[in-house]
Amino acid sequence: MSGFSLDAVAAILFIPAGAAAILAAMPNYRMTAVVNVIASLLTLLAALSLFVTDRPAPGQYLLVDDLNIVFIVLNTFVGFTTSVFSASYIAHELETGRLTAPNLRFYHAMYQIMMFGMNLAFVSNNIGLMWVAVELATLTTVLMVGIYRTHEALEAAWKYFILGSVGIALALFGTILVYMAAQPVVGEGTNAMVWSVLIEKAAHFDPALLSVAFIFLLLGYGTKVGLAPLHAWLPDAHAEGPTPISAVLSGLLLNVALYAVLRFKLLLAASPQAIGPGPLMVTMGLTSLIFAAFMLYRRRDIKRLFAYSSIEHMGIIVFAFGMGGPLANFAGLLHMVMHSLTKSAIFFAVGHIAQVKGTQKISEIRGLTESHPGLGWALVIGVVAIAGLPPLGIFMSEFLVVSSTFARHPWLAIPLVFGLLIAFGALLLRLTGVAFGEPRGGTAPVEASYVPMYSHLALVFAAGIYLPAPLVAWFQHVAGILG
Amino acid sequence: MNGLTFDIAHLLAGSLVLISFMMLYQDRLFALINVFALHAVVLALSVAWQAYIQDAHHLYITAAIALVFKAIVIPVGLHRIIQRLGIHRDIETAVGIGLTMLAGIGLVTLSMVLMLRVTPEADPLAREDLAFALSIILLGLLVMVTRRNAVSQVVGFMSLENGLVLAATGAKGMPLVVEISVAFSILIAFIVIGVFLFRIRERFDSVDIGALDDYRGERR
Amino acid sequence: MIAQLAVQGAQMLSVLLLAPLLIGFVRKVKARLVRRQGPSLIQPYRDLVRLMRKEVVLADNASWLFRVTPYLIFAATWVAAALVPTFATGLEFSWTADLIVIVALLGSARFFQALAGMDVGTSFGGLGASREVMIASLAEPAMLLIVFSLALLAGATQLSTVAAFMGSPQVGLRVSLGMSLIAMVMVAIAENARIPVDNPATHLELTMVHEAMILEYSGRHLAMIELATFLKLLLYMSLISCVFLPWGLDSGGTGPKSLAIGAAAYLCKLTVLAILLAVFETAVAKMRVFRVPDFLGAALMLALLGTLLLFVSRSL
Amino acid sequence: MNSTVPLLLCGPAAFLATAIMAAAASRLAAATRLVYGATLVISAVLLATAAGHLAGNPGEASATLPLGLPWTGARFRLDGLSAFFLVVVNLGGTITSLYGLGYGRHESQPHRVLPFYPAFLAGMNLVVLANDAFSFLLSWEFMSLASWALVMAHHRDEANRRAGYIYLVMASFGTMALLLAFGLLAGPAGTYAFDAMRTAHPGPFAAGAVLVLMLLGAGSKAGLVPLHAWLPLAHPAAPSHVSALMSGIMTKVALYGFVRVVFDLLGEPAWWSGVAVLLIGGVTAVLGILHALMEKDLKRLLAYSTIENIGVIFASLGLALAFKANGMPSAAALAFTAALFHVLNHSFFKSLLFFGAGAVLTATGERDMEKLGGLIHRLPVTSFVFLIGCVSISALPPFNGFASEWLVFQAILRSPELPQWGLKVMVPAVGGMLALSAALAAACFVKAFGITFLGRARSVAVERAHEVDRWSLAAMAVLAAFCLLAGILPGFVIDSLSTVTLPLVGERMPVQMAQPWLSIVPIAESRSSYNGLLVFVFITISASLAAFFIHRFASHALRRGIAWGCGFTDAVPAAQYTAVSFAQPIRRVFGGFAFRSRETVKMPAPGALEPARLKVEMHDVAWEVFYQPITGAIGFATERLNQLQFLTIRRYLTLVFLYLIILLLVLALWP
Repeated sequence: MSGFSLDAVAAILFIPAGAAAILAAMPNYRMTAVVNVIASLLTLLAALSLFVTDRPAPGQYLLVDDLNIVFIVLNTFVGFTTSVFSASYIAHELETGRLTAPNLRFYHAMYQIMMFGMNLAFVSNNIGLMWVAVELATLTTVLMVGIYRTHEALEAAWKYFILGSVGIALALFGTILVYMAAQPVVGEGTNAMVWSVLIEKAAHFDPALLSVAFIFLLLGYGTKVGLAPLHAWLPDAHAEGPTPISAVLSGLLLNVALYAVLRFKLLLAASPQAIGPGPLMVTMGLTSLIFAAFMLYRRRDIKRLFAYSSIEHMGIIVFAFGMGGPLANFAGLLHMVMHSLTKSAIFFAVGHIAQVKGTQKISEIRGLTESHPGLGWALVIGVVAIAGLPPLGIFMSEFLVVSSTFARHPWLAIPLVFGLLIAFGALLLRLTGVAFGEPRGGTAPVEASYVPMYSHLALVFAAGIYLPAPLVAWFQHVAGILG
Repeated sequence: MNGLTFDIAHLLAGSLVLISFMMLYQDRLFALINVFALHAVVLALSVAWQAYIQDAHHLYITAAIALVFKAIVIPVGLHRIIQRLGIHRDIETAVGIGLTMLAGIGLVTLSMVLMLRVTPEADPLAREDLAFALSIILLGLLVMVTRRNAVSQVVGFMSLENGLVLAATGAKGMPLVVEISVAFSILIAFIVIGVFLFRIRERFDSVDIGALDDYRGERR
Repeated sequence: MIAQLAVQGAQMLSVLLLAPLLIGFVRKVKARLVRRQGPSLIQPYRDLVRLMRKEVVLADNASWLFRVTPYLIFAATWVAAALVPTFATGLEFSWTADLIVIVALLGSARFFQALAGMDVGTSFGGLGASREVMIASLAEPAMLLIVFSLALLAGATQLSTVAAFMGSPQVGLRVSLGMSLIAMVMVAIAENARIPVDNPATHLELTMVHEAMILEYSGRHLAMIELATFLKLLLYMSLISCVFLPWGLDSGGTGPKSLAIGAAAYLCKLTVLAILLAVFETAVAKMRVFRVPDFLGAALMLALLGTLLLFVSRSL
Repeated sequence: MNSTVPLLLCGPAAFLATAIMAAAASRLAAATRLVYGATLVISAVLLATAAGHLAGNPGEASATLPLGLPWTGARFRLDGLSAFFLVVVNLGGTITSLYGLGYGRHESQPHRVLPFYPAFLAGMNLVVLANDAFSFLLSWEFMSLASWALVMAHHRDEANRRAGYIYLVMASFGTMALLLAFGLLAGPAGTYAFDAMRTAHPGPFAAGAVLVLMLLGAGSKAGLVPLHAWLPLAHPAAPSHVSALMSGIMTKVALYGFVRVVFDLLGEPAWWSGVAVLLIGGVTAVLGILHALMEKDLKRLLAYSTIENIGVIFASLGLALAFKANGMPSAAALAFTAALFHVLNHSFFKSLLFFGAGAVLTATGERDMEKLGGLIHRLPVTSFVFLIGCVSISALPPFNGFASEWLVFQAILRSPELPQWGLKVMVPAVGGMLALSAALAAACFVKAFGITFLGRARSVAVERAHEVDRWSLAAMAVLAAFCLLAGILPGFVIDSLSTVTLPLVGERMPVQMAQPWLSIVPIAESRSSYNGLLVFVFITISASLAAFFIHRFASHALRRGIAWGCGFTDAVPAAQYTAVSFAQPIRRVFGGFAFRSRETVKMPAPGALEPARLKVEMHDVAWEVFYQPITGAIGFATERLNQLQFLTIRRYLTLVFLYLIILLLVLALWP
């Protein structure tokens, strides 16, 4: 009955959990960093093994299907690379004394708990369990955002926490409503919360209840996705937390929430009389895109800048999924993966840059390609990628989204293109300032960990010109599932 | 089911909504907290009643949690904090009381309209409960939105959680995991909020978020 | 074939020899109009020969371009003049270039003249050059528009064909043709630096355009340029005559008799035009340099109007 | 024959390999020679292959790689059009690399040029070869990206950074327009292969939309007014040989995109499409050259004149469209051939002129004409070839510029046969515009050559100048030779273009090489004919005859003396006419409407000692009308929205709350 046979899924869950326990107990912070990396690596391997091992039958609590494997593998991979990056980043933080050894114990333990929460959210087959997992992940990140204990950090964490917990409440109410809708059909008890059961019977649910439920879920999880106007926590949380956390927030946590939204979108799509989720998502997506695009112009803090660009891209992704159809869904999935990789790579670079320059103020960073070519060009490539220029992966997804949208609903494509151009202008403007010109700020050489960022960028580049056939088949299959 | 049980449940839920309105009306911290305690008590009663009529015994636990934590521990704790921070002064409500009340009435009607669209086949108790729960949640949000003071916002948040509990208990046979998680989230919420209040106390002299506003990230 | 070549050669030589005479004639008439005796008709030839004999005084920093230019100008103008039917159409080489090419050849002559004007680096040269190109920038499009309206009418830019068409009865009287004629006359005046656009006789630097450009030239170089200028006037006169007064033109290969007629007719046309020019020049005064654009703009408008009116008055 | 495309694809691959190698080894001393040598060889091979295909005319060849868009694959195809533009691109590439061998040595930061130069070439080649929307756009944007990197090569200069910024923003604007166009052509099913688009003909409305989008997309890259704003900034900012590539070649690639879609994929055009293209072309030509006339920066002047030539080409493309739409294939073939011929010619003389500007830059370190002058004594060879370039671009016989413009005029003269009155009347008017722009071009390049190379030196930098290296001179000499050859043997070019015109407009121009004396006859000898060769011969003969007679019979005496200064001797070089003063008469004529220019003279009172001052103010109308409002609007919007960054948590909560209420209301009102 319970899906807890000792298999890959269990490994994905238990490795982080166990690691968290160990890390919480370990005094030596150098060791903790190493353990952190190792644990993340093991999780990644376990996740990869999901492809080969036969999947457990969907239980009441756990489920592995084509949809979430994509998310899990992406999640664990970025989790791993981020842990590598964070090892070098944290070392520097210790030297500068911004963090202390106890902080680090806490930090690493939290890191693993967060990974646990996110993996759990992905594999859970029970909407209640999924909710719990998402909230667990959120709360851990809240604590980590506040870790520097500066005014700004505390304010950011506080904001994040208040808005987050409102989101929690709304999402929970939505979940309850879904249960209420399912209960008459499926019958009382846990079954009425089991995803795989719900999706089968969704057609017979009460449409009115489902509609209300979806609105609450969209707002609740949408808060985590960072869709405007629910985004307020996101920029500050990115800007004030430690950079690895910013990377994880943008690269992973947003995806977790997005995944939840997608699941419920499927549920709603299965019930014809309920309101169509598409228009809602398209509206929210466009709003976020255009809003974030304009907000990019006045940013002075480099991390906040890229946080807003995350909002922008989440907008695009939600828009794509809202459009639906094989092309748009394919594009949405691709865009999500590419964005996770690129954005985390950018944050890796930005983290080191902020460390060498000793500031996050854009106006105080100049001529990076000359003073720190490694970091500077990484940033250039990253921004070029995130701006959707070829030959990098995001170009392909934007190509598909825009062209397919214009062919179907021209009046939707115009604001989309408009937002993309506005955002492009802003990003390029900042990039020109930061990467070129007379070098300014600290020019000390940095012992950066180039491997994570450049491996991400290499992947993005490869995806831009060549997608291996099995991956494409997989994505197309998943796109088919998403309808 | 006989009408009486239904009426009692209905009565309790309705009184919860009423108490939410009282919260809206309060503009003093202590009074607000007391009203909230009352809110929690009534919630506990209604949960218990639900446990009785559904004879789902695990719901008694929820009722107990509600009674102990929300009706006693938290109010007391909040009293402490308020004294420690020395903010007995009035809550400067952002919006006028009258307007708030009007908005509240509007919210209640909205939630009624929404829930009454639900097909009557779903058992009426659940339906009414949901209607009330939704209005309580919205009112809780309204409290959070219309208060400037962090403590009162926390109170509003918790009344919102009460609405959730009401909804959850109204749902027949909803697995325990959810109530636990509700209680859990409230617990975590409270702890973390407490931690934050403490920290913020360290840094600033008041919990008034207005004080925080001076530290907005981009303003320099 | 040989006969054709002979005619062609005769044409080339004749324009070369006639050009100074034409100038002399115009001067003579002008002098007479103001009751002066005036120089003799062959004075221009004497001037040329005298210039040939004189030594060349070259500015210190004059470059090779400065010394090559006179020959280029002369050659371009001469070739252009040789391509315009004077007394006979359908000459051997008439198909090597059409009206557009002729205009362009004159353009290249002007191009190099302006460059030469700037070569020495005195302010006069630059002044002349800049004014010259300003005038040209209006005169050339006007000329091309005239070519358009003729070509649209005759369905060809080939001068022989145009002349034949204009000679044929099917032309009739047309508004647009009149406009083209007026425009072409105005362009011709501007191109040849005649009053009122420019005064060939002046040497007051601030008012001159053409003379300012060649201010630095002397001796044989100046002779070449002068000859080219004479040729240009002849060219425009024969152009006007062969397009708008296409009577008596020999249509090629029809024996010496018709050739003789053509030649006679040609001489008459030249005389008439020369007298008209002289009268006009004595009648009007030179205008300020910055009035010239208005003058040429009028020509441009007329030409454009003529082109557009073609479609309206096609039925006429 | 299918082996051609893979062979051609090896070229870009080799370019990219070179780029990677350059990125790795760019700090080495020998890197410059290696990279440019490699690109020289590669593009020469590509050139030979493409030329062979164009001459041999073996039809089409195509290949598909398992890259790019998964279910479409990266498709490549070689037909007449691609072959012709491959010739243009790689001819430019070859000669530019030759020039780079010398010029590159003066590069201060080779590691910012060498890696991107081959990438740029690769991008341009791929665009021309691509046969599906995705690979096309990918290569297109890659080309822009590489050229952007080259513009940013000297990034310490604020102006260059600004140029690069505007350039890339405009480029991606264009790409978005193209993207939308392809979206329309591909349809909801997403058939991105060109072959599929060719068969599926869009409705009239969609076709019109595609045309407009192509004008925006390709036009912004080619520099159509008013989308040209980036061009005069970006082209001069790059190192000169790259400027030559951008101005001479990349704009042509943009034209290729336009032709490929509008003439090939879009099917039968509507007659009004010709109107739009014609009009824009004419306006672009006139405004472009007027801007060029007002410039005193040599490279900017050249960039603006590029805009003019693009205008000419677009005008004749519009003519071809109009003819094609009205079922006049022979006339369409004439106009189309004229356009392509001008494409080739412009790539010749514009590269030549930019090389010359680069030579001047290396010799003197100056781009500002007001500081140059008298270079004809210092750089004899450069000045000579530059003169040839100027003559060619001014459309003077017997050089190539004239040949193509002559063809354009011939095409215009076919307009009476058009049925639509609008076109009947408009075509000659546009012809007038083109004539005007040609005359202004002559004026402009009299100024360019006269101020830069003639007269007396205006700065010490000029007195220290020396002739540039042999590589550069060789490159320029080759181009000058091409200018002359294409001018005196136009028939050869026209005939080799038949491969291109036949499939696209369904007709070709009559065979020219068969004509007696190698003259060209577009329609019939009785109508019009031109023989560049004979004109050239005549001019040479008569010039040398004259020279011979003079030296045989006239005096040889020659004396050097000081120039006549009207009695005022040894005037300082500053007394010469400057670029600005040279343009002043024309500014007074056209400046009023083109630049809203105003001149104010401050004349001191009689007897006062201070100098009189002339103040000229000019406006870039396009910039003020189209760009400033946009930037202003964005600024306003950001200012307003930026407030949302500074709200209190309560306000944010209010936002969430209101959003929730709105959604619930929507739901409540949901039917």
